[in-house]
Amino acid sequence: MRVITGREAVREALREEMQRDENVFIIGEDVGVYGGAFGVTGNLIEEFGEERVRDTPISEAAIAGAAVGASLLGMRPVAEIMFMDFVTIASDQLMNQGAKIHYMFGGQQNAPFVMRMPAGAAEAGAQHTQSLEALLYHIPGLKVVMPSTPYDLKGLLKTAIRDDNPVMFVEHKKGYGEKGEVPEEEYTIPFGKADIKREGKDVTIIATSHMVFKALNAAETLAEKGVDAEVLDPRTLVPLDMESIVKSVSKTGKVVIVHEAPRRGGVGGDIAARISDSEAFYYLEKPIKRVTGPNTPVPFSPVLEAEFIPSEEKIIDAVMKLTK
Amino acid sequence: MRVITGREAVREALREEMQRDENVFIIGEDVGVYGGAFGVTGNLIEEFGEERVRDTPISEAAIAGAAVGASLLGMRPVAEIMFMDFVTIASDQLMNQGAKIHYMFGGQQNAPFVMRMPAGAAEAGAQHTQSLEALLYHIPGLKVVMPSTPYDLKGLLKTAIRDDNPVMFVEHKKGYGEKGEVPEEEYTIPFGKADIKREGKDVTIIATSHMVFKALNAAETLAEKGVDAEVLDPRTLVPLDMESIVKSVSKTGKVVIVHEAPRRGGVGGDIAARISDSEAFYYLEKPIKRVTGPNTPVPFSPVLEAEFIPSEEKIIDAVMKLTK
Amino acid sequence: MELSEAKKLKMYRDMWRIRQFERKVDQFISRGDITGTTHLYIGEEATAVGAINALKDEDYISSTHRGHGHAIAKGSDIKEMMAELFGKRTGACKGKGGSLHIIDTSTNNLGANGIVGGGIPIAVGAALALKMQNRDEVVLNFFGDGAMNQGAFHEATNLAAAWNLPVVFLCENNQYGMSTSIEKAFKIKDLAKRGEAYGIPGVRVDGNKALEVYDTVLEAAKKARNGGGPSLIVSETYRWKGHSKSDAKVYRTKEEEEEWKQRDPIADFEQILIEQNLLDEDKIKEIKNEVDAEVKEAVEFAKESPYPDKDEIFDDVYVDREVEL
Amino acid sequence: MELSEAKKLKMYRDMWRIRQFERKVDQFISRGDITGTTHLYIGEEATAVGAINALKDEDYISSTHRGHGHAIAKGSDIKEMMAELFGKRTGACKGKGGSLHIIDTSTNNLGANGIVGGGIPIAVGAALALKMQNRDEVVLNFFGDGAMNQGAFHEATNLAAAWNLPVVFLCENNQYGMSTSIEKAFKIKDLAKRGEAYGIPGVRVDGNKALEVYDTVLEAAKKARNGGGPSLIVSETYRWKGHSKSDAKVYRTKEEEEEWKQRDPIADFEQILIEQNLLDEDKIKEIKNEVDAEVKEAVEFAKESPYPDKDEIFDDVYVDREVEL
Ligand SMILES: Cc1ncc(C[n+]2csc(CCOP(=O)(O)OP(=O)(O)O)c2C)c(N)n1
Ligand SMILES: Cc1ncc(C[n+]2csc(CCOP(=O)(O)OP(=O)(O)O)c2C)c(N)n1
Ligand SMILES: [Mg+2]
Ligand SMILES: [Mg+2]
Repeated sequence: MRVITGREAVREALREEMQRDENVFIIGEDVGVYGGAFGVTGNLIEEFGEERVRDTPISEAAIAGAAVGASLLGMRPVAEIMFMDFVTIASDQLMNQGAKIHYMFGGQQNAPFVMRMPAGAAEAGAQHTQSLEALLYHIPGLKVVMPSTPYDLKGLLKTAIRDDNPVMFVEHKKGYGEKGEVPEEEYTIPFGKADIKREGKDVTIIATSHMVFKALNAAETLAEKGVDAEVLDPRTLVPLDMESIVKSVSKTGKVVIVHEAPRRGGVGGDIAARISDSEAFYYLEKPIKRVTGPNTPVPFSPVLEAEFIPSEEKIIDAVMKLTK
Repeated sequence: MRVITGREAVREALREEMQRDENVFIIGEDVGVYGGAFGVTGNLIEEFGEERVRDTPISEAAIAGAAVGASLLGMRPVAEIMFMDFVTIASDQLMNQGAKIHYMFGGQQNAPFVMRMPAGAAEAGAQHTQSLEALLYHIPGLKVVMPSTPYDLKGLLKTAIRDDNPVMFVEHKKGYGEKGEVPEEEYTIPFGKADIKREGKDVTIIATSHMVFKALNAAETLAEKGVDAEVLDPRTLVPLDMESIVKSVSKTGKVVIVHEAPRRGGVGGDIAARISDSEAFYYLEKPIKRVTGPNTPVPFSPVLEAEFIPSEEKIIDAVMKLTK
Repeated sequence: MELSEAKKLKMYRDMWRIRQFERKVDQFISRGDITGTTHLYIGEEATAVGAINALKDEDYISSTHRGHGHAIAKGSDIKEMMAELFGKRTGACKGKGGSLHIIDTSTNNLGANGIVGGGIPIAVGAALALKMQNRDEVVLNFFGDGAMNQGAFHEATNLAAAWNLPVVFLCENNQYGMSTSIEKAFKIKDLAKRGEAYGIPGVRVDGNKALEVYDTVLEAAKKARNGGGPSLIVSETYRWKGHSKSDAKVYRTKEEEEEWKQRDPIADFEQILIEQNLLDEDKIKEIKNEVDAEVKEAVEFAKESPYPDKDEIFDDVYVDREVEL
Repeated sequence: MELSEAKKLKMYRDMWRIRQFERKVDQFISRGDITGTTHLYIGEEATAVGAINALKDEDYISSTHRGHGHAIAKGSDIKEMMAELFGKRTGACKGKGGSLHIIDTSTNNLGANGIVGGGIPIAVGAALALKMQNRDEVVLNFFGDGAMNQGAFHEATNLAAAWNLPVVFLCENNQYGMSTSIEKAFKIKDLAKRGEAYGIPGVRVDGNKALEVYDTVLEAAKKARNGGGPSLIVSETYRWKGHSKSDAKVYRTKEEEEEWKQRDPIADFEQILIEQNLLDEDKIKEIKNEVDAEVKEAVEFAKESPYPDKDEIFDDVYVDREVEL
C-alpha cells in the first residue's frame, strides 16, 4: 500500500471532505498561503480559495467562536489552533459555548465543528509543547480524538468532520513526519473503537498519540526479552472504547498507560480508574502503571525535554517491573 | 467555640491578611461596595478602601493577568473570578503564564498570587455551576486548594495568601452558608495535610469541598446500618496528602471517592489511580468507587440539578455495595 | 421604511408583554418559585423591541444573560419561556437552560448566554456562515456595556470588520455592569467611539425611544445586508431593577433611578402612538388586559407542566446518544 | 532631555550588538545547533534601542516572542542569552526557557512571552503594583501588531486606562503577524487609532529611526511617571528575516523587502552620528570589532557550558520544592 506522512494524511482528509461537502471550510492562523505553521494545510488554498481556507487575525477566541457560530447555521468549520497550548485562549468558546449548546438549549441546536490542535513537545518550551487533552476530556459535550498513525489521522479526521458534535482533534507535531500506509480509496474510522496496534498476551500497553510509536518500539525490545506486549491505541478518548480495553486487560492482567502529558490529572489516571472499576479488576495482577510526562512544565533545553518525554526505556522499565 | 459561616470565614482570612501585610489586596468584579456576588468581600472596602479592594471591569483575563503581574513586583494579590466557570477566560494567564513563570524563567521569579473561585451547582445552569478543579490540578506550577468547612476555608486561605506560588483557591457556593467552629485566635492550616473529618474502620470516603458535608451525613446513616465510615477531606489537591490517604485505605481496604464535578477526567480518577498504584493496592479488597456528577453539563431544572449533585443516598449506596 | 400601524401596535404590545412577563418573573423569583439567577429587562424594552422589529423575521439575533426581552420580541412563546424558568419539561429548552439560556431556535435566536460577551464571537461566526452561504440575512448581536470590556468582544468585532460580515453589534448600555458604572469601567464616555478602533461606524442612540432604536438598527442592518459590513450601535438605557435578585443597589442613587423612570420607554412610545391616533385609553386598556391574560396563561401553563424525569439529565449531551455517560 | 554623546554611542553599539547576536543565532538555527523556534529582531533594532534608552534603568519592560533585542537593550548579558538558546545550564533561565522565555529579571525585564499578547496583562499588573507602591518607575510593554487583535490586549489596555496606570504600550508594527499582513488582520490602517477606544493617546512613530522612537517613548514615559496614565505608541518597522526558521516568505514580495532594507535603522542612526561627528569610519570599525568579539565570546561560553543535569527538570516548579512531583 502507498505510504504517506501524517501531515499528508491530515491534508488529504481535509481535501476530500472539502470536495465532498461545500459546507466544510478551514479557519485559522496562517492556514492559507503560508500553508499552516506545520505545513498541514499546505496548498489547499490554491484548490479551494481564500473563502474556504480562511486566514484569521491572531484571535483564538474569535476563531473558536466563529467556528461555533458558523456551525449553528449549517456550516462545517474545521478550525485550527496553531499550538494546542493556545486552547487556553479559546477555551470559553469551546468549553462553555460549543460543548454545552446542544445540552443547555435542550437539544434544539447542534454545533458540528472540528477544532484541530497540534500538541506535544517539540523543542519550544513551556508554552508551545503541551498536551492538554485532559482539559477537554473533562468537559461533557466535547468529543476528543487523539490519533497516532497517518491511517488513523486521516480516517478519524474525516469522521470528525462528519460528526454532528464539537470534536476536539488533537494531533501530535511529531506525528506529522511519521510515515504509514494509507489506502488510496476513501475510508473513515468510527469513533469509540480502539485499535490493537500490536497483539500480545503478557501486558497491555495503552498508549495515546505519538506515544503509540514509542510503545511499539518498546514492545519490540520487550519481545527480545521474552515479554509479549499488546499495544492498544484508544484513538478516541471521548468516546473511549472501554470494551476493548477491558478485554485486553482481562487477557494480560497487567497494564501500563503511556501519555506525554504530565501525570497528575492526565487522562491516564482516569483510564486506570475506569479499568480498576471494571470487570478487569479481578484479573489485575499488579497495580496499573503510568509512564507519563512528569508534573512539570515542559523545559526548553533539549536534554531536559528529552527527559520530559516518556522514553522507550521508561516504558520497557515499567513493563519489566510488572512482569518480572 | 464560636460558630461562623464559610462566608465569614473567608472574609476574616482576607481581613486578617490585609491587616498583616499591606501588599495583600483584593481584585475582582463587584468586590467593592457590592461586597462580592456572594457577599464574601462584604464591607472590606470600608476598612481598606478602593485601592486595596479593587473593582474591575468585566475582564477576567485582565484580572488574572493583573494579579500575575502585580505579584511579580512583590504584591500579594487575591483575585476573584466571580464564578469558577469563567476561569476559561482567565486560563491563559493562569495556566500558561502564572503557573509557568517560576519554571520557565529558571527560578528567577516568583508569582505569589491567589485566585479565588466560587464553584459548584447552585441553581444557575450549565455556565455558572461547574467545578473545574480538574483543569487546574493538571497544570504543574499551580497549587490547588479546595476546602469544605469554615475552619478550613479560613486557615487555608491564610496559608494560600502567604504561599510563594500561584494558588488556585476553589470555594463552594454552598459552603458560604455552612456554619462551623472557628477559633478567635489566629491560625493557619498547612497545605498537603488531609483532615480526617470522621474516623472509621470499614471504608474510606474521600470527599472534596461541599461533598464533605454529604459524606459526613451519609456516614451517620451508614453508622446506623452498622458500617463505620472514615471521611477523609484532602483539603488541598496540589499538594495531595497521599500519605494519609494510603494510611486510611490500608486500614479500611475500601474506597469511595466523592466529588461534584463530572466523573470523566475528574480528580477522582487520578486519586483512584494513585491509590491503586501505592502500597495500598495490596490492601484494596474491592474496586475503588467514584460517586460524582454525571458526564453531562449541569442542567438548570431543580429536579435535574438535584440529580446531578452526588447525593447522600448515592454515597450510601456505593458504600453498601462495597461493604455488603 | 415607514412603519405600518399594525407593526407599531405590535411593538407597543410587545413592550408590554416584556414588562408584564418580567414583573411576573420578579414576583416568582422573590417568592422562590423560580430558582436560580435571573436578570430582568424592565426599563430597557424599547431597545429590544425597536431593534428586533427593524429586522426581517429570518434575520438572526444573539442574546445575553438579560435575554427575556430579546426572546419575546423575536417571537418566543412566553408559555414555553415561563415553563423554562420554572425548570419544566415543556420549557423552551426542556428545562435544561433556565433564564440564562432561554431561547427558541425556531425564531432564529442563536442563544441567550451566561457568559458576558460570550455570544459575540458566535454571532460573528453566524454572520460568516450567512456570507459564505450568500444569504440575505443579517445577525443582530446584543450585549451589555460590561461585555464591551471582554476580550471576546474585541477579537470578534475586529474579525467581523476585517471580513466585512453582515452583523450589527448592539450594545445595551444600561450604565452598569452589575455594580460597576461605565465611569469606573471605561475611561471613555462615549462607548460608540470603539467602532472606530475597528474601522466600523459607531453610533449612539437613545435606547428608551423605540423608534430611534428602530431607525438606527434598520439602517445598520441595511448596510450589513448590502455588503457594507458591521456597525456598532450603543443604545443608552437603564435597568430599573437590581442586577439580579440579591442586588441591594447601593452603587447608585434613588434619584438616578427616579430620573430614568421618568423616561419610561413604554410611556414614551405610548405617547407617540396616542399622538398618532393609534392608541387611546380604551385601546391601551384592552392591550394591557390581553397581555395580562397571556402572561397569566403562561404562568398556569408553567405551573401545571411536569418537571423533567430524572433520566432526562442524560439526554442531549451529544447528538448521538450512544456516547458513554 | 538631550541625549549624551556617550548614550548615543551606547545606543549605536547596542543596535549592532542586537544585529550581530541575531545573525549568529540565525546561523546556528539553520545549522541546527540551536533547536526550537526563534524569532529574530533584525531590522527592528531602532525600536528596542530607542525605546528602552528612553527609560530609567529601574523601569520595567515586558517583552515578546521576538525578545532578544529587548533583552539586549535592557542590559541582559549576551553570554547568558546565548547559553540559554543552546539550552545550557549557564543560560539566563538555566536552559529552561529558551528563546521564547529569555529574560534576566535583574534587568527588570518582566518576561519574554510565547503567547502572543500574553505579556500585556502582566505588564499592566506590574504597573498596578508600581502605582500601589507609590513608586516612580513605569512599565514599557512591547507587543506586535498581531498581538493587538488578542483579547488580552483589549482587556488589559482598558484596565490600564481606567486605572490610569504607569504603562507605555508599544506596538512593534512590523507589518505582519507571521504571514498575515495588517491589511488582512485589520480594517483600520492606522493602528494607533486604537488608543482612542480606551481614552488614551495613540501615536505612530517611524520605528526605524532610533531618535524618533526615543523621543516618543520619553514623552509617554514621562506622562506615565507623572500620573498621566498610559499611552499607545505604534512603531512602524519591518522584520528582515522570515517569521521563524521555516518561513518561505511567500506572503510578501522581494521588492517590499528591499525597500525596507533601504531604510536600515542602523545605517540611519549611523549617518546621524557621523553628521554629529560622534562617529567616523575608524570608530565604526572599532565598535563593530568589539561587538563581534563580544558575540564570539558569548558563543564560546555557550558552547563550552554544560547542559543541565536531567534531574534539574524537577527544579523550580514550585518555590518550595517539597511539592510532590
Ligand atoms: C465572563 C463573565 N464574567 C462575569 C459574569 C457575571 N455577570 C453576569 S452579568 C454581569 C454584568 C454584565 O453587565 P453588562 O454586560 O453591562 O450587562 P447588563 O447586566 O448590564 O445587562 C456580570 C458581571 C458573567 N456572567 N460572565
Ligand atoms: C496566542 C498565540 N497565538 C498564536 C501564536 C503563534 N505565533 C507566534 S508569533 C506569531 C505572530 C505574531 O505577530 P506579531 O504580534 O505581529 O509579532 P511579530 O512576530 O510580527 O513580531 C504567531 C501567530 C502564539 N505564539 N500565541
Ligand atoms: Mg450593563
Ligand atoms: Mg508583527
